[in-house]
Amino acid sequence: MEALVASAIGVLTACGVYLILRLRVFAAILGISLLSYAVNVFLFSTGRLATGAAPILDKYAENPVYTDPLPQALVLTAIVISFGMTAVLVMFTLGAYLEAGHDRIDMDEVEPDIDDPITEGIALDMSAEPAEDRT
Amino acid sequence: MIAYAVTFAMACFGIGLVFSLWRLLRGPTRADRILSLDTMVINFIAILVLYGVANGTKVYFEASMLIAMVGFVSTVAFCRFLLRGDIIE
Amino acid sequence: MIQDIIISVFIVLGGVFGLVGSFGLVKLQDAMQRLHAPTKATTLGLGGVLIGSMIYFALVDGHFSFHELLITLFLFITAPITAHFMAQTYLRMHRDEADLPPSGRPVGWSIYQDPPDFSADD
Amino acid sequence: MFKRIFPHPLLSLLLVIVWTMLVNKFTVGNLVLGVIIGFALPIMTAAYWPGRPEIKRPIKIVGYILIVLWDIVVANVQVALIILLKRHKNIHSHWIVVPLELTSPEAITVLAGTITMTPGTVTALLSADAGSLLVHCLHTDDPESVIEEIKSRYESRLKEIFA
Amino acid sequence: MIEHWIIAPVALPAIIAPLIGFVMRHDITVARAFSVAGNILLVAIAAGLVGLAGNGDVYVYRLGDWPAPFGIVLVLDRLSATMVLLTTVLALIVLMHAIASGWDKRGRHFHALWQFQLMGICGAFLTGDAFNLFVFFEVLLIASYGLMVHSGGRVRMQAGLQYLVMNLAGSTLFLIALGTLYATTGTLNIADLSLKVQQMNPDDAALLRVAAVLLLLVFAIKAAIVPVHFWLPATYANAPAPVAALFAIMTKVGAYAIIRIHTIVFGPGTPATEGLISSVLFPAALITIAVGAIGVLGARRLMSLLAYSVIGSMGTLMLAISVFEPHAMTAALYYIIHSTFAAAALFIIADLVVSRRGNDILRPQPKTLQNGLFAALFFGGAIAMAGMPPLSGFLGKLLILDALRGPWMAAAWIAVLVGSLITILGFARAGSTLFWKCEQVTPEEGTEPIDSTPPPPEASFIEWAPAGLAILALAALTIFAGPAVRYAEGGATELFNPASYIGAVLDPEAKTKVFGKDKKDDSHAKPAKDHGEDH
Amino acid sequence: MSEISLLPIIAILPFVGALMPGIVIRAGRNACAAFTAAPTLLALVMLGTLAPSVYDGTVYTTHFSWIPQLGLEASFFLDGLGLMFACMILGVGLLITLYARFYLSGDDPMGQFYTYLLLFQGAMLGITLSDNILLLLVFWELTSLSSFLLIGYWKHLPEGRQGARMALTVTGAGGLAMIGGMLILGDIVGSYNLTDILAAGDQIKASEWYLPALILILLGAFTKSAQFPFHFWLPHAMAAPTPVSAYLHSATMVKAGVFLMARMWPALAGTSEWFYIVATIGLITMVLGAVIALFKDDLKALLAFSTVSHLGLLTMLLGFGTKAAAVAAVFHILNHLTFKAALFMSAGIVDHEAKTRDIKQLGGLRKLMPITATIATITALSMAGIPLFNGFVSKEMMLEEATHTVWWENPWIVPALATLGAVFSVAYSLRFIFHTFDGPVRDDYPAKPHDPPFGMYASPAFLAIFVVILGLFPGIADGIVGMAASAVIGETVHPHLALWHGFKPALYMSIVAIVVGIVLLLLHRPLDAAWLAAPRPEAKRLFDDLIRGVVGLTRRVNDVLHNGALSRYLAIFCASTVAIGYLAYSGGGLLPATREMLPTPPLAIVAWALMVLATILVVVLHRTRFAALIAISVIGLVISIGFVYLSAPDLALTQISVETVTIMLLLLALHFLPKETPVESSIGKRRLDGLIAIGSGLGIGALAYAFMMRDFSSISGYHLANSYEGGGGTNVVNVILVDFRGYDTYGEIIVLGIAGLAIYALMETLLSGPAGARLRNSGYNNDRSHDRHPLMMVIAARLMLPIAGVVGIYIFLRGHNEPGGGFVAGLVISIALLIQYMASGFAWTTRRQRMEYHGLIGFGVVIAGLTGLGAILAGTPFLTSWFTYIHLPPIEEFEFATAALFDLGVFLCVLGAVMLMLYSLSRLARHSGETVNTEPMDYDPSKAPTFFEDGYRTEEEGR
Ligand code: NA
Ligand code: NA
Repeated sequence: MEALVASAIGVLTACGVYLILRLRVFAAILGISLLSYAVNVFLFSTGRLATGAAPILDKYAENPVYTDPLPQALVLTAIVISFGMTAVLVMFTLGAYLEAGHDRIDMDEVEPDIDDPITEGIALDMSAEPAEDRT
Repeated sequence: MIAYAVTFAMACFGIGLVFSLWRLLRGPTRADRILSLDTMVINFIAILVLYGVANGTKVYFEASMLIAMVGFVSTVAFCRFLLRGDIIE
Repeated sequence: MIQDIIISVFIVLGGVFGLVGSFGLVKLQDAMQRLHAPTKATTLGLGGVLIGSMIYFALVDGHFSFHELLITLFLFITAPITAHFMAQTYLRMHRDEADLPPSGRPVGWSIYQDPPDFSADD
Repeated sequence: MFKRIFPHPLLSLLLVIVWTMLVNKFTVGNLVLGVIIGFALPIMTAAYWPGRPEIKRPIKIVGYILIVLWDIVVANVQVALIILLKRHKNIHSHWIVVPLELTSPEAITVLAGTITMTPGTVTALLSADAGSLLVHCLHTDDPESVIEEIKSRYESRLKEIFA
Repeated sequence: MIEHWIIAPVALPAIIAPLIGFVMRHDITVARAFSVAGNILLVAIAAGLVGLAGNGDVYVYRLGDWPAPFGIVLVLDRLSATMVLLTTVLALIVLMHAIASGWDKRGRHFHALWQFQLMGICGAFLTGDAFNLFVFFEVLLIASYGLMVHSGGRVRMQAGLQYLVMNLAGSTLFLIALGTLYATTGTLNIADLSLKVQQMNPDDAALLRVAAVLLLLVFAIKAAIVPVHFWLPATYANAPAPVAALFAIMTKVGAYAIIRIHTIVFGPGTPATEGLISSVLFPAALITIAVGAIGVLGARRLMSLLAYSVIGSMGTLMLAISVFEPHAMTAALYYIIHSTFAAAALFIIADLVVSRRGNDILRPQPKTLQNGLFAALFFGGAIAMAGMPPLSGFLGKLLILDALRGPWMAAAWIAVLVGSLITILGFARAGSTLFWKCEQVTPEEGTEPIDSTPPPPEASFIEWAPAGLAILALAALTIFAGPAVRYAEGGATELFNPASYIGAVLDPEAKTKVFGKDKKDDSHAKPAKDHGEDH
Repeated sequence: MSEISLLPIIAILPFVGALMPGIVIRAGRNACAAFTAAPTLLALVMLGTLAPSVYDGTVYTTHFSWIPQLGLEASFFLDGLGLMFACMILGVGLLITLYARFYLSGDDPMGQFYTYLLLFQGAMLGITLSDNILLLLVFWELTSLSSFLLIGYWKHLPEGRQGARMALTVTGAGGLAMIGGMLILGDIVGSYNLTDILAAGDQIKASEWYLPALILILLGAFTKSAQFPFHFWLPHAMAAPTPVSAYLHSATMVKAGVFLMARMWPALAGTSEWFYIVATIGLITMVLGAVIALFKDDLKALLAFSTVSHLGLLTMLLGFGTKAAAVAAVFHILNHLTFKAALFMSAGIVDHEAKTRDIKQLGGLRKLMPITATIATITALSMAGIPLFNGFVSKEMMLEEATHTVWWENPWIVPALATLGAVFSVAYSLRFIFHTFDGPVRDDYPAKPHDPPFGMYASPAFLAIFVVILGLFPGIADGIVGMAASAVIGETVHPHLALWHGFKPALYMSIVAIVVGIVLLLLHRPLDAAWLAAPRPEAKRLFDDLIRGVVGLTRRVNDVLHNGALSRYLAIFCASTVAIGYLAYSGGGLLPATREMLPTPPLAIVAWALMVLATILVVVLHRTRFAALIAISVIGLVISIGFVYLSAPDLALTQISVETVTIMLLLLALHFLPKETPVESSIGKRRLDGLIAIGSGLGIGALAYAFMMRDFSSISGYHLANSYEGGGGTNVVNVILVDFRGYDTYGEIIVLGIAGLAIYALMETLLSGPAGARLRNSGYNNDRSHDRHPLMMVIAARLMLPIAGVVGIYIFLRGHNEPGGGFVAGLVISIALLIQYMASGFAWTTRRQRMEYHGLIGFGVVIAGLTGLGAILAGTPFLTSWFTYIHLPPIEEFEFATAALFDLGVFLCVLGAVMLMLYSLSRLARHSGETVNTEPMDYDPSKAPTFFEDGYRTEEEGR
């Protein structure tokens, strides 16, 4: 089981890292999501794995075994925080897209000699998903 | 006997997961992918319930219920996205 | 023993239906056909498992539990809606209204046509 | 006045039942709490449910549910057999159009849901004026009889239940 | 009772912020009044805390009344008290600028985010728990994201997005590091971590060492150390000016965390990580100085120039930290205070200038009103940042150079001194372009300001007073360098003798300095119930 | 007033005085000058009261603590050398103040000028009076800064700005080197006090750090005193107004280096290193400066190179390391001050009156401005080293010392070069006199020259008198030179300065210098032509090219390094994380695993495969974004199930509900964003990224595997043991969240609240800016479903909302003991509301909205906070929970815990934040110009007319 979990963390991380290195913000959002999955599982696994040992006290159980509750609490906090962050990220992505007219992650210009006025003629694509070929 | 039944049913739903996965990867339409996700949700709920039976515990009930609820919401949202583009309008 | 058998039967039947539903997802060739399999067979499969579980906890564990009923209720409310939406999605993306039988009404099917406007009458 | 306090009495009842099923334990405390919830939540959500579906014969609901449950079980076996045994070319799918006599949105929804939940048929679309249903039949050689069965077995009962 | 004030720097803004954000969000005047009043109150509280910690006592505040290491504790020592005071004073000055310049009106929720930002920073400084440090990092980060894109705009949005993504990656790494730390030690309390890490068998310390360097990297992102500094120039250069000025403290949060964690937990003499941190941090600091200095000289925009100067100052600071030695740490603590005010002063002044020039491109333009006043203020800020006398930058630099002896000396000195020279040159060129060349440019020759809006009228006293105040703070830091260094020395000594810190946090008997008691001998004991009764 | 406290007052007076000019300038230019002169005069008078005892050998010291930890003290001391320099600085300062009053035009901001002047004067004075080398460094750098301001005083002149920057660069660089040297010196001696250091000469010279310290300190001195090869800045500093040049380049700034060498003489001089570095550089500078000076046509440039030459002379003398040379140096310092300051001021007068300083445009001024000509002639003759003027005396002494000097076993090279320097010195001095003042009166001066008012020539005239007196009776300077030289050498000397030294080689050398000098002047025209034709490095161009090159390079570095490519920043971040992590890992050991692996059921492998394939699918499909989102959902689902399996039901609940809301947010955003994007990165970048990604994945996976296979002991045993008794709950995770670590949760909900606020604020900003305009102008295409608010969905939502509400309440109430809690409950309610929003749309639902989302967040945060503060009122720390069991018949006993109140805060905050986020995102879409619905569903058949075969009729009609 540990090997499965560890390899899952590895795959999530690798794919997440690959995606955050792409040039479009949405890929980065996907990457960040994968990374936060990875990190949540990683953090969770620091309490070591156990089955059938949920940390919910049961006075009827004989010799109850409970898994480490602390990492779970930490992961909960981490999940919530990364949710907030993702939400902000999504909004920033929209903001940058609406302002700049593209969703490239790299900046247009870092040290502009002249701060050009915003490029005109940005067409927003707010349509529904394009229909696939109708058969 | 129940243990065998549970194992059998788990295997069934596990294979069901594999089938759904195949549909997820294969597509070909986006509706198919949504459908496969929806099927996975149901398979997983079944597996959770079976797991509860296997362990004689009800700790997993809330999870099953919530998964059923959010599975619905995601499916609808995905569909609405494809249908209208804007899921809340 | 009998209760074990009953429980097992429900669970096994549930598994079978679940498997068949998912199998339909793979086997059926037409997207509209595929929609039938999981929305129903799998749901029924889950239903079987839930009933098995309910009996199990009632008879074997001694706690009668309605939780499974609750999940079933949930699924019964939601499954038709999801199926409906998936069908809509598939049709919008792959079928023109002309491919479908006429609605028999002055207006066509909802995803292709706006609803009749009676605002002038109100 | 009554409508303001109990905007949806049946919903209140349903919520009390749901609550009891959730806590899974019959105690006075839970019941009190359940009643409070069953009383409060419909009021809180009443704004989203303007108007109340008029239900003439609530008793008939039980009968309807039992019929549908039975149909689900029976017809599911048929679908399973179709999936398992029939080859693609032997599956004769059809689109059928079910003209509706029901006008209550709640009733239409229940009918459409019933059609979907009973195997072999899926409600795909409503007409834009909600006057007819487009139903997909997985396999039938007589579409007209399916329409007839839907109308007689479900719609007629629903017409009795809903005003 | 007095110990309850330790929670005030967190709790006060956490109450004020929602009130401003939700109750007063339609009335900017009331929001301003509340924000300023809250900030003044915070300064007073922070000053009290500095006094409290001044004699070397370590105060521990047990949140939820749970004993360490099981609950979360706040720890007030000289270092954390100083950082809180620094934060609040800085924030007050910058807040005055934000209000005087009207920046706070250019978007929504400025004051609420501002208060939350303060809460996050103070929380990060006060906490004695590693995971809680993460939480407050996130609080301060998310508030900073909001502030960063305050008032919007294309370049700012893009820069804000980059800032956000970079820090999200950093937060992810933070969790990985914390997870590894917990997985190897089984604890999260900093004092307890210190004990556990000291006992760690060096032959089994590979994972712990990874945790140590990953944490370092996380903090290095905040502190803008090469090679994870890349986010800073675009962020600082494009943030709203008051926010950039407040961000002067943000890099210090990273520095603080390195100081706290990598001295108390992984400090010198730890068998498992001996020499590891220095060997990574020292070369990074050297390169950071170079990158900062090069950036200053090569910058084409005033805001970028200031941003690079911040990087350079962080490099210098990190150089002092990286040797993990009390004298150098003393110097580092002094330099932290200095460089915070210097950066803030410069960003405020730059805002005064830029708002009147219409842009921040370093190119001659016709001179603006009050050229001389702004030139004088800029000169003050620049010499402070570049480390020229008479302001505290020079003293800070001397302190650091004086402390960096031994094998570090040659490389460190060359980096600091050459870096200073290049920085001085960069500032001189920029100042000359901004304030001197304009004397020769007539309006026709100059480039048209981008903003076609008429330039603002002459800055009133209230508008330039915050900039003056920041410079005055630097002057005070120069004149009272003796007491300041003594306080810093006390803080540094505490860091390298963590026994008192650890003792205060973990020893339940240390009642005189520790606030909060064990649950067990609690007078208001909770009813002891047979657990599971209501199952 | 006690003498001890006078020193710091003297040192601080100019700085205090620097505040005055800016204030009194409004009272007029005379007042301004007077108020500038006043502190100088006062300081001079104070110094005068101390002078007699210093003359008698008393050394005054005062001491103030500044940074004792560093060894930086505000210590001042006054000895002979300091007194001489201080008097020079203040005295010339007074003269310059007077001169500048008349020199500056009405357009020049005089207040600024005097402020800078006093700042500079204070810095110089500080250098001479410091008894602490760190303090000396402070003043040293201050001279660089204040001279930068003075040189750049005429901001409108590019030469002024460039000259100022050049001076700052060169002297600043030297100053920084000197910091290093001084710190080493302090390290060797163990003190930064000058008195200690001067007393520890032997220790210093014996130290292995002697040479580095010497070189670094000399770098400071040489740059400041414009020694070769750093001499080039000085002529360019001539762009400053003449009073500045006269002050900086005669008595003060450039003398600082010489002063420093003199000051450090006991500590550093006397070694062969000292000799070969200092004397050689001085010699080269002296000759080079003199040669160049001859070919300068600008009066001030000529004087500047002459200054370079004379500074070289002084440096050389100090470099000789002999007592006699030191005496000569001290005397020449004094002499140079007198004639050079006067010469600069004369040149300034010429410039001021004739409006040109170009020798080639001048000549014949003797008749037009006789007073100026007289002053200039006297002082220039002194500069030439002509007998009867003071320059002759000290130059004789220099030549005398040169004859005694053996350089690299060569006895004639120093005297020969010294003579050569003297030759050129004579030549350029005479050129200054003859080519400016002699010859016929011209008619093409840019302005008609005449002598200036008395105030303007008073200062140079005063100095010229000194030149003559000291030239005729050098003995009167015995005392002061002896006093200063004693301080330099460190032991008492009694020099006997005389006009006539007898027939010594120096005399012959002087004669040769004068004769050959005159010859050179006569040959000036051909020599000048040859000089101009000869290739020679143009220092200014080289420097400019260097700076331009460096700036260009830094720009390129900036552009390349910080090019705004976040993808690359992140790649570097990831790669360095992996590398540094591996570095740390490989440096420590790892003992063998201690845990058995858990069994792996086949279903787990299926789930694993599902997740891994979905993850890979995300990567493969990341350009077709919708499909990627579905794959993301699958991952979230598997992870939730995994959490359930691995005993973490709370995590599963949270994960799955957060997951859903996140997907909603992403779908809302995806609505605006491009649906698909092309392949943009090159194959190389993709490969490299892939490599980095695989490295990161392997690293993290291996890390996780390593610790999962090893046992550890955790503090969480305490939480398990105390959760029920101390926290009142059986769900330990929840008790940790709301009690043990409630403070974390407090922070966490605040993060969410801030997220809601930030998103809302950004939305408002966007809508009010250009983005909003663009949004309003953009339209939907019509290729989308016409089913906006489907009937079935609306009906389902009506049922789901209250049921989900019940579930939410249940999850909230059970949280303390069973999986659940405020957070999940908040999300459940949010999701239920979301269903409502999806069904009936934003506008319709919002109109019926009774909740104020801002208020919910605020209320939640405040409730949580107040719960925490309530504990303080009870005398316990923030967030201390309290619980009790309440029994209300017939209802069974139930628990009341403040932790539940806290959890309520969590619930409200989560609900508010999530809804505010969704609200903000969907409000953006509202602005796209769509109409909004006024009815909950597209078409309500029960309210509409019924359809009959002939059309629609109302129900009544139908019946
Ligand atoms: Na059906
Ligand atoms: Na429609």
